[in-house]
Amino acid sequence: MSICVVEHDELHALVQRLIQQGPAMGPRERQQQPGFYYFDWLNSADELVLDYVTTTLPPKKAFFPPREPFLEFSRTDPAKVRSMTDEGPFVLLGVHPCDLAAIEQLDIAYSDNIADGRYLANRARTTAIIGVDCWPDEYCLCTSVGTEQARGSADLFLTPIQRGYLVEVRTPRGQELLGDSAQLPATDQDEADTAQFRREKQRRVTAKFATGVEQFADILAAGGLTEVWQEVADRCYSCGSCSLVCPTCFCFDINDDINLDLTTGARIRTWDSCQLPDFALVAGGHNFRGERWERVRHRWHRKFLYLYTQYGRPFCTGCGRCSRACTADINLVEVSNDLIAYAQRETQNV
Amino acid sequence: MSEDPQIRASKIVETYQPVAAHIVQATKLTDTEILLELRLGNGQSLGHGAGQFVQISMFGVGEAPISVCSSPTQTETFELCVRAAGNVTKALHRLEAGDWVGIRGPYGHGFPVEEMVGKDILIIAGGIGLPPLRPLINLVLENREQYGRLIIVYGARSPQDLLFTDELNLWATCDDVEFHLIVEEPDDKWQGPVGVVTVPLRKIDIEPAKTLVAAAVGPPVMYRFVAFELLQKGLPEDNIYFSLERRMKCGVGKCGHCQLNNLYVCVDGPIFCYSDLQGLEEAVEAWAPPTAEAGGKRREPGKGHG
Amino acid sequence: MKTQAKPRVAFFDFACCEGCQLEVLSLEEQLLEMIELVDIVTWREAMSEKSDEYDIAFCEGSITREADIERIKHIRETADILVSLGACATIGCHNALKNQFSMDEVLHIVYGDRAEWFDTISARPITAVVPVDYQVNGCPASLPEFVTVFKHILMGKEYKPPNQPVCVECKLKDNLCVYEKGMLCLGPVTRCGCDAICTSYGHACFGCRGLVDDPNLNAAQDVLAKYGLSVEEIVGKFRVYNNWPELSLEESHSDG
Amino acid sequence: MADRLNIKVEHLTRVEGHGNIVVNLAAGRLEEARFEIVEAPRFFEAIMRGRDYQEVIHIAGRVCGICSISHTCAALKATEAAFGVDISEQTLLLRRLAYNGEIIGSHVLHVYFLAAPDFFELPSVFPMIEIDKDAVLRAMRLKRLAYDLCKVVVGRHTHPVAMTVGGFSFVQDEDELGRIRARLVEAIEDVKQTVALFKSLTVPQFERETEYVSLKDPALYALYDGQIYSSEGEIVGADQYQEVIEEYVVRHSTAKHARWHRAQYMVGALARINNNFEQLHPLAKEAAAELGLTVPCFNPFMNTIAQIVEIAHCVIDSVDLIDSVLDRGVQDESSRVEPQAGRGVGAIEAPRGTLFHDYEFDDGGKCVSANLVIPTAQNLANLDADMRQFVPQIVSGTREQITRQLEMLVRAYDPCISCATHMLTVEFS
Ligand SMILES: Cc1cc2nc3c(=O)[nH]c(=O)nc-3n(C[C@H](O)[C@H](O)[C@H](O)COP(=O)(O)OP(=O)(O)OC[C@H]3O[C@@H](n4cnc5c(N)ncnc54)[C@H](O)[C@@H]3O)c2cc1C
Ligand code: SF4
Ligand code: SF4
Ligand code: SF4
Repeated sequence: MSICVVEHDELHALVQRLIQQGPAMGPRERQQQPGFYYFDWLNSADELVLDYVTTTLPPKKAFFPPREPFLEFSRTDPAKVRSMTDEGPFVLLGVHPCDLAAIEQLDIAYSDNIADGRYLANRARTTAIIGVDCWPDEYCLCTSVGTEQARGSADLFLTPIQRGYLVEVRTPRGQELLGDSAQLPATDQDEADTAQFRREKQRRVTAKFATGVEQFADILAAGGLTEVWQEVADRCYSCGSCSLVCPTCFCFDINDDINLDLTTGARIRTWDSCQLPDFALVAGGHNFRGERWERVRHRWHRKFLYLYTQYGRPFCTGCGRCSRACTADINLVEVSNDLIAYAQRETQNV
Repeated sequence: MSEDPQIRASKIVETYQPVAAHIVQATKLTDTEILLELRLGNGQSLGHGAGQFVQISMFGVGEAPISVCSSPTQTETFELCVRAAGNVTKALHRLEAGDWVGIRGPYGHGFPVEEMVGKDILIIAGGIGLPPLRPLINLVLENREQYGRLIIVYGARSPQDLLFTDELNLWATCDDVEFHLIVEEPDDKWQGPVGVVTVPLRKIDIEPAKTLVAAAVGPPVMYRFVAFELLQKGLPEDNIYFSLERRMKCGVGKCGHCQLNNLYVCVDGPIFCYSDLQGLEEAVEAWAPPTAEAGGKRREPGKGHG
Repeated sequence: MKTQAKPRVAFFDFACCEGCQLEVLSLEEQLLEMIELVDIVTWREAMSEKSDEYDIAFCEGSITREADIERIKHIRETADILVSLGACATIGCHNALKNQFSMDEVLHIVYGDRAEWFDTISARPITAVVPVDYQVNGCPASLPEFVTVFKHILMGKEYKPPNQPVCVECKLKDNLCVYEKGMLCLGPVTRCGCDAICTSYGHACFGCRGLVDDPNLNAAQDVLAKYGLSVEEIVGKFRVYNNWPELSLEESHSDG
Repeated sequence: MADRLNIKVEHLTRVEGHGNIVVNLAAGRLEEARFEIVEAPRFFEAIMRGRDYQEVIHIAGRVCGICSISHTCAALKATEAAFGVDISEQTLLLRRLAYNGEIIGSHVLHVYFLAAPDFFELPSVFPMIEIDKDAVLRAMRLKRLAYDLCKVVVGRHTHPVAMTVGGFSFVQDEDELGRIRARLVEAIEDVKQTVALFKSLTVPQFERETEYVSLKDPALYALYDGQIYSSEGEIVGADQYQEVIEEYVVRHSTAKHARWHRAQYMVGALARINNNFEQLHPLAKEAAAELGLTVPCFNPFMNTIAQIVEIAHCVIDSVDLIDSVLDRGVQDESSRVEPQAGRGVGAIEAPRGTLFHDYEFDDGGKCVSANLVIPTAQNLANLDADMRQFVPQIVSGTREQITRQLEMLVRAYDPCISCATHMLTVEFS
């Protein structure tokens, strides 16, 4: 890995070049609601915003679309059952450290055991990722899950400094991207600026877990927290927003959509959420997670216990989207700290 | 993912692309169950193990996980027994010989057949639980000398609901099969015992240490009654295997629907060893002994809402 | 399919704005494809022919007069498959709002001393009078759902209206939640299937597709109360559409 | 001439809502000729009582599925008048654009789908596919265009989404507006073809001198705004509607009837063209000339023709409106408003004629009283009068011929009965 400095105008030109070479997705400001951002395809470098507050949906939508027809079929002809072809390669720009960590985690989960070919094929189309460092807001909890410095899947990583951006070239592909952009050597001042940025970022994170993720997993594993789960469930709509916006959630549903000829159609995969009431309902009418509090518990368990145990890292990257999205103001950090406090009270009482 | 994207892409398999399979024969077993015999269109053998399942596609309707119910030694074709439960399964009931469907799989973790060698085998089937156990029964029957006793307990709602009646007759007349049949709602002609599977189960004498149990029993609540009986008999938890069902979409441990605590029914199951399920909160309904204690605690209602 | 005669389809309307039928008419090209599959034998709004023999009946509107009850029962008897089309037919919609007054009162409010010339009964959706086989929710009926239901009927499939809130579709479309703009929205408790059309156009959801099966009204009440709404106003908001079955928010409120 | 004739057409088809035609002739004398409205009333004014203004507007649009943009706009105008809110130039342009979309859609629906089958002696538009497929496809294209225009601007044709008090909750981007503009330009050819088709058809001859009522605006062909004008020569402010228009209940109708100078008057496309012919777009005037529509025109059957002229006007006007919006550049405007106590009247030319919404709010923005006056209701007395004069002229025909011609007359008015049964006056205490 090497570092260099790229000035603002030079980066702008680089982005413009990438957009001209092929599709590029990056954070944009919402036209109707300034101050809010979303990932979308870029028409020009002017649309890309690099100092943005976390987007509504994470960038995974680039290679794991919310609704993706993946197989076309004909009811009358087996030869016409075919995977739908993907479009070509694209690049992903302006990804925050938490989302870089999330992409890495999705890669792990989807490659594990029987790999998900569909996901991997789409992911392979993502030929480059440029990450960028950011300022937290009151929902961000990256320091609690150790993702504030994540670089995972990035080819280039940018940190804003006085002179422009300090660029970490993390892969050969990253070097290739830079091409003949003017790369200035990083001075001591540039490095000091960068270090300062990171310290300041760390300092500004206010939402924090009261324990480390390992102890938190132990607390969840020990159980006996039903009272807290029920208290949360009492306020929870079961609307699924929290998991639908989560960069590390990867549950989905598969359905067939037939055309009006009643013969041809497509099989479609759609994001799903374990918080929705019918998620575990089977044909006989039995619901394996029918109670709201069981679903709430499952969300925390999956993120901080099951997948944590399986992959050695929590499946939460601290982006805070779930808390932002919850219309019932159920806050990931607050609830987690309630659980921790409850467990600590219980152990003291024993 | 530092691998070259090109190399990466070339390794990718079409996880969700079914292959065509043709219906060789469709036989109505009961009002609600049909037996489909299928042959893969690519001429290959399915190559399944006892207890594994496939994802069957009725294009335009959807996919459903169905256990393969024919013996693993039957390789030309394979069989599925389908209960009409919803849209996909009802559509499967309309199939006739010559029609085609899509098949993915086989998937899942089947029965530990090597471990079973030399043991007494106790099979407990309730209703639609028989089809996933049938490959195992057939396997044991085909290699009868490798195993000890073969005890089969099969319970159905009524005599009309009995599946594979020809085979039942065969098992009943076989000297080396101990076969117990019971129904809940007898008709005029019924001469056998009346009740649920736990009734004959209670009366069976076994040698706990050398017996291996495989069970699949219809509605989820039945599991804990069966588990209770088996534990009463002193069976070690490691010797009990259950076939479980959950909602399932992908079949490959991705979609999240079939998750049971940290386990995925589709890849870690559907055949589970009882000891692996111990202590899992979400298995409590199936596994806790039927005492008021355990059952009552779980159903505690969330304050006025549920 | 080919050897069988095409199923015969009829459209009927009761008290409503007829917007649902109009939406169906606006399918145009798709409607032409549908006509390949079925024969439309009765559609008062679009054609003069009428037939009392049909297999599939799409019924729009609410039941508001004694005579309507007989009429819908007759349709139910005649049709193999009855579909309630839109909010009026499925959940009562605005029509049932008058039920909060006595019928004498509404007649007098409107027709004054000529009130006795007219008759009216408390309004109810078709689903409250006869069993229906399929439902299309929405005000107007959501067209994607109408087409889906149409295909389900022809393929002999059951259709269960999605038991998920509008928030799901809002999220899939990457909309900014209207709460982020400081506005109220009934999306979290309202059944989706509309492709989140209102929220996609920056508007709040008014709940036209009815409540999800097990809405957490307790949560809804807490959230709306945060915006300074009284219980009465909250009930009023829900009642813009959700009037059937009677909705009792007060009871379900455990002070939280 | 038939000596004794009773005609009753129950639940007239190819109109919006339920209505019956009743004609009784005894000993060669006309005893009765009337159009009964049997649509179930829906009591809108009663249910708006006590509701928040945003809910009132939402419900107001649901009065009628076919002209919900008109109802929504009328309700918005009334509410804005009550709150003293001014709308921006862009909002006005976009509302007028959505409005044109509704008029085009409604008129195309009526002209092609409801009225045209009469000219071909067909029961519906579906068999027309065999006779004149081009016409049917053209009709679908035009209607699709109208719906898409509404969709682009307000989200949906039936029950629009994006219009709020003071502005819009969503403003479409310039590319989309540009695309729909291009389609509007292409549609001019379809409009010309429509004119050519109807030029070849014979409109029944019948005349009765009529009072025409519509809005009037000194600067524009009045649709979205204007003062109330009668062809008898009087013009008054929209908020004075109750002083000039008298509504009354009749036994045979769940919709009220209305009068002004004469015992009855007519509203709608024909009334507008009679009153405001000069302000039509030149291309629309050309269409009128082609179709033989000259003012004054007292033949109610020509209402269908007047609608075609308005389609032409609205298509071209929409192109101009989009140009104005694009010239100014699309702005994101906040539409936050503070409710205040007051009363406001919103008058607008719905596809079927002048529509009034009248609300009073308290200082929290809750509705205290509501009154809606719907075009079709205003036309009912005039329609009855036309029928009474028309029946003796056609009575020599066969029963089928008489029935068909009466149905055509009623359809020419393009009655929207669902709407009409909601016009009610309420004073809440
Ligand atoms: C491992 C496994 C093996 C099975 N083996 C058999 C078998 O041998 N014979 C048999 O008749 N049935 C079997 N089932 C149950 C069968 O899969 C369901 O009855 C079927 O999926 C219902 O689908 P449907 O479309 O007919 O019903 P719908 O109610 O229309 O199904 C709706 C959706 O719910 C899901 N779903 C509903 N019920 C179940 C369920 N029990 N399990 C998983 N997903 C469900 C499906 O994803 C389906 O798309 C098995 C299930 C599993 C998980
Ligand atoms: S977003 Fe909030 S209300 Fe919705 S399911 Fe998640 S926790 Fe519950
Ligand atoms: S759980 Fe919440 S904070 Fe964690 S990654 Fe998911 S959305 Fe972000
Ligand atoms: S806008 Fe409404 S429907 Fe959409 S996410 Fe927010 S609360 Fe849910």
